Amino acid sequence: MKAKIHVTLKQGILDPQGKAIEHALDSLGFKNAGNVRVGKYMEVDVDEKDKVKAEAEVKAMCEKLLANTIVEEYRYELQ
Amino acid sequence: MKAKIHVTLKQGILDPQGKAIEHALDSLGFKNAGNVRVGKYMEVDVDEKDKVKAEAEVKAMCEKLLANTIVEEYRYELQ
Amino acid sequence: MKIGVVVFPGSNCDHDCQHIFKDVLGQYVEMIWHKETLLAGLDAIVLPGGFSYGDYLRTGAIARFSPVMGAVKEFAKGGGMVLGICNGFQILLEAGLLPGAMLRNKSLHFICKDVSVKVENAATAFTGACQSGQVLKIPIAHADGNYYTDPVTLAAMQANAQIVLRYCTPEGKVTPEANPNGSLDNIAGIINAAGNVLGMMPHPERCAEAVLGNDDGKLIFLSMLESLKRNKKDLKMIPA
Amino acid sequence: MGPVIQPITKDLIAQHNLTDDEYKKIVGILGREPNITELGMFSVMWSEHCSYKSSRVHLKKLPTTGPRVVQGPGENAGAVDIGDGLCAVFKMESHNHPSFIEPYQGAATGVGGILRDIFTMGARPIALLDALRFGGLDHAKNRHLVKGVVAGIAGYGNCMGVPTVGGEIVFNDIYSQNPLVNVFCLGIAHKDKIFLGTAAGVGNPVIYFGSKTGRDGIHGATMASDSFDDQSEQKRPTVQVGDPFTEKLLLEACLELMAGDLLVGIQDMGAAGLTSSSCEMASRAGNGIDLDLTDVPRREPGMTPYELMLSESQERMLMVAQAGKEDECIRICKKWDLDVAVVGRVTGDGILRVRDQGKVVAEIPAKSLADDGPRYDRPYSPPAYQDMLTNLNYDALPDVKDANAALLSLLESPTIASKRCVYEQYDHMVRTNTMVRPGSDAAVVRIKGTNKAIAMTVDCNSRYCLLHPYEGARIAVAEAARNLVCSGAEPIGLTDCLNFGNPERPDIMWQFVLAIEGMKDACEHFKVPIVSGNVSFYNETNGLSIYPTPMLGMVGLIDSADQTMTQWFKQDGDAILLLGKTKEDLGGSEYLKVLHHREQGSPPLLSLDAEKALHDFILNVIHDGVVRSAHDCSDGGLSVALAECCISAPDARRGAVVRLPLDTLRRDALLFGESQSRVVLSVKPEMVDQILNRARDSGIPAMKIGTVGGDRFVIDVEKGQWSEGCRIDLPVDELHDRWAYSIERALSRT
Ligand SMILES: Nc1ncnc2c1ncn2[C@@H]1O[C@H](COP(=O)(O)OP(=O)(O)O)[C@@H](O)[C@H]1O
Ligand SMILES: [Mg+2]
Repeated sequence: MKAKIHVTLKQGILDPQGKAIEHALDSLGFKNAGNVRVGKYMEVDVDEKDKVKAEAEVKAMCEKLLANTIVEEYRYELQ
Repeated sequence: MKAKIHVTLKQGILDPQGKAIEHALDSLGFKNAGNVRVGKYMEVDVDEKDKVKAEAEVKAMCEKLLANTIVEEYRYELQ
Repeated sequence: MKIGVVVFPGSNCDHDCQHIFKDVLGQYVEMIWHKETLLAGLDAIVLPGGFSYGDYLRTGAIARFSPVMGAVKEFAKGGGMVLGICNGFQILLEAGLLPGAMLRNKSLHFICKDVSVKVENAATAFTGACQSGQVLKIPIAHADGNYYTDPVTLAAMQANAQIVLRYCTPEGKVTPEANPNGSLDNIAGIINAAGNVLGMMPHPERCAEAVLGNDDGKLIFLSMLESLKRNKKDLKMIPA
Repeated sequence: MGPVIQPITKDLIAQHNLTDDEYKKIVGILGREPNITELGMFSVMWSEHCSYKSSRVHLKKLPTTGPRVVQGPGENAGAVDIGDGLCAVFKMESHNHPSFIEPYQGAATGVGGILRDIFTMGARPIALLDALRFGGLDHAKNRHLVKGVVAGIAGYGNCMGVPTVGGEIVFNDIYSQNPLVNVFCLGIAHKDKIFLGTAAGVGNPVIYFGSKTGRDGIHGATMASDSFDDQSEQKRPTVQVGDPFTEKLLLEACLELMAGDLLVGIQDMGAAGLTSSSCEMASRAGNGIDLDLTDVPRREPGMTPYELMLSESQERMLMVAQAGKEDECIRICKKWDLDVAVVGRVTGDGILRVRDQGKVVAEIPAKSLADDGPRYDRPYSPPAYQDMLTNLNYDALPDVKDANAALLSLLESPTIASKRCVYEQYDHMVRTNTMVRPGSDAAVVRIKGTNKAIAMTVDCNSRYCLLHPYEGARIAVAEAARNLVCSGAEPIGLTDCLNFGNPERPDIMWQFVLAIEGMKDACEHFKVPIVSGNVSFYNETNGLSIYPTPMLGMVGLIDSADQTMTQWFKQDGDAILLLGKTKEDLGGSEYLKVLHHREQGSPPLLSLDAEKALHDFILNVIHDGVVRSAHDCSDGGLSVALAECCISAPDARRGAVVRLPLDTLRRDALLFGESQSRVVLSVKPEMVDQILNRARDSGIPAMKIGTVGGDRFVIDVEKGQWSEGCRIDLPVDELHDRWAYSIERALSRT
């Protein structure tokens, strides 16, 4: 199975990257663009047929390594 | 509208971050995990009701700024 | 000579480049704010190192849209000499003035240390004062210096002798162990086909004074000045 | 008064870490009950972190004056005169608690904070040093902390373009739950263009600039004044994220603002944000400030006055401009893409008055907030366990048999091993001033436009401080000075960062009081004033305190940059000299810890007179140009110092052949004991007699102990009165490999 994982900053946490990109888009003339948030996207192959088990594994990976749960939150899909 | 944009390294381009995470997952005991790819995930609010126009704008943002198409590819959804 | 040093928001080697040209080499230096769009009377332009716009999206990605970059492109198109160091190199890549792209260092870490680089082409305007094959000790300081380009472009650059500097051992051997960041073909510096735009990851301005224990980098700047002088002479010889 | 009338309950008072007496004092000052905003403001300003309530009575004892002192403690940073119309502005800060919660951002924002302290004074920062303490690398959590902290320091400092030129890292399990992240910064300013945090001139505008205000770090200051327990997790959402790019813009904007004749005073918003910057500036000038929150730039809608006043969002500043110069100030801030707004005026009534949407939401005498916080002379007494720590029966410890193995273990011990894999992640060369990079006794940067150079070091042996806080603190001062002297620099000023446990415990307070006494005596003896500093208490988790760690950052001046010295051997055939006397000093040594697993005994006895004489002598011979290398003996003693002389050069390694008389010493005391006031020199062979004679004339024990050269490291210990001799004989490459890659190897475990 393939896990698609999104890790984003929690609400309220400063996102300097997003701010810089927003600024750049604006000065490039994309006046309609706003509220940019930047996060990470990861794909991981999980060699596990059982969806429930695979899900538990992915969740553990996120908690332990892939996301810094102090400032980030994560979500994932399994396919 | 909200654009959800994924920027990932092109196939065939070495992804040292992905490799490092793969290695870390392995030594944390996630033996089922493999083939990790890391990319960027961005959310941008686009103040444009017309879906076609919005799409053209997002595509232009990606081409011009958000992705470096020499090494990266992008995809986006509009909601 | 009159050298322009561009200041992007987040540039942090701008003063260092100014210092070398002005205080060490006695040239006239103009600091160019990134919002300027007219560049007049300059003999060469330097894009210095640093973290333009924090390098928050990709290195150099936002800086290349700074207003000044249009003028820099014009300047380069007209044959003007442009040197990009570290972040300056990254900006040149993003701006398309040089081919290829930068990826994260293989180690994923920022690396600051002396490396050896081999002068593969000593016939450029930036390396004329070096011997062909000469090994220079120059520090690097970057997190994204892992150069990449497609095989076709690489072959063309090789055929054109556009690969000017390559990471090597102190003895001059170009080996994988001597490659600090995973750069393709050990590339440390490349020049455009016309020969007037050079990008390099190592910082020659950090080793151009004996008081800092190493002045290998001075050769790059001396080369530039020599070739500028030569060009000026050529210009004068053209009948009015 | 405030928009939401929230009754001030006992619970609320306790949640704000205020005691009943402190609360009564607040009511007394106001002549009424505070509202919630005011309670919050008092709680942060009267926290240990901001008010120094437990330390102030003792800090007063430290020597802070001297002919070079331009600015002593009390401002954002201290400043000492370095001639040529310039002064060095420096300070050290801790960011221990935030770094434990989120190592990357905690360390990064720590760097951001200390940088602001320096550039608010009108100084361009030119060097950073980091002093770190972690638990052992065999625990995954500690490795995670090390990696995160180092990456955070690199991430912020590198982007700012300020080189991190040195530091210190010590590993000890006592720091597992309380790592220390102390960052030192030095900048250069024109002596007559130093800016202070003062709100002088009634009617002058108060201008906010930098980043927007968000809900970050609300109550960071009270968190830094609180011990950790298992509930600390709940404090997590208060983590602040650093934005070094904005700080770089802030730095350039500040220096541009200061170059014009625009400002009256300026202060960064550090701990306690808008509250501390406004009330401290007002109080220093004996004025008040009328602050209107309506125009404060904000990141999120719906922020309350409480949140706005207490937010610790990073990269923000407050300036008081000359009336009429607002527009020029705003123009410069906008040029640098910063948020900026006039948010108030200086008033003559001494009151910090805060308004929001037209309503007054807080009204407090500025001086009461900033300076009239509680002061405690807390009880102190030595802990019951102190004797157990110092009493050590050396007869029960077998002397070293395999000296080769012992040396290799020491070189490999992470506290002694090379920190290269750390400092290679720091840009230590940007600004092109770095003459001596990390890896020698002190870092040296030249001062452009002069002949001068500045040397800097951070030091503290906290095990010594545990075993004997007074001796430990004296040794910390002596060692810092010795490191500077070995680099060719005359010590001229000091900053400190005093990391201790819970001051409400008499044993911790005892450590603190004795450490201050020790620092005082040593500083007075060496005539080095302390011009700035920081106290970090409550470094304690579940009742377990860190070792007392009075970290010192010392600054030295090299009048002529070509007199700069490094620690490594330069030339085969040079003679190796040892200055200073080796005694039976095993107590508290790294050797006892690594080889015998004991952190016990009495630390070495330091004679301040002998130490000072040594400093004067070393400086003399370095300045006369007769020395090729100089290295002080510290952790691991003489053999480690000699080994470092052989293997620490950035390019070439060299061997050495050394012969040592044992006399009445134990072998391990001779090889690995940590007697103070010792330095290893290498000199041209023909200079040996001259130097030994000069040493004799100065009353400094000195002898030739060997010769540089070859590819082996050999120490022959001759038979002594009571013991057999022994021999260290190892390939230099093996020493190097053990030492150079130890930390990298340890960190690469996952
Ligand atoms: N965290 C660090 N960051 C930068 N440099 C460091 C760090 N830790 C140690 N160093 C450098 O490594 C060298 C050795 O450090 P240390 O053993 O503490 O020296 P000393 O005992 O002489 O004070 C010094 O040059 C020091 O600056
Ligand atoms: Mg030392």
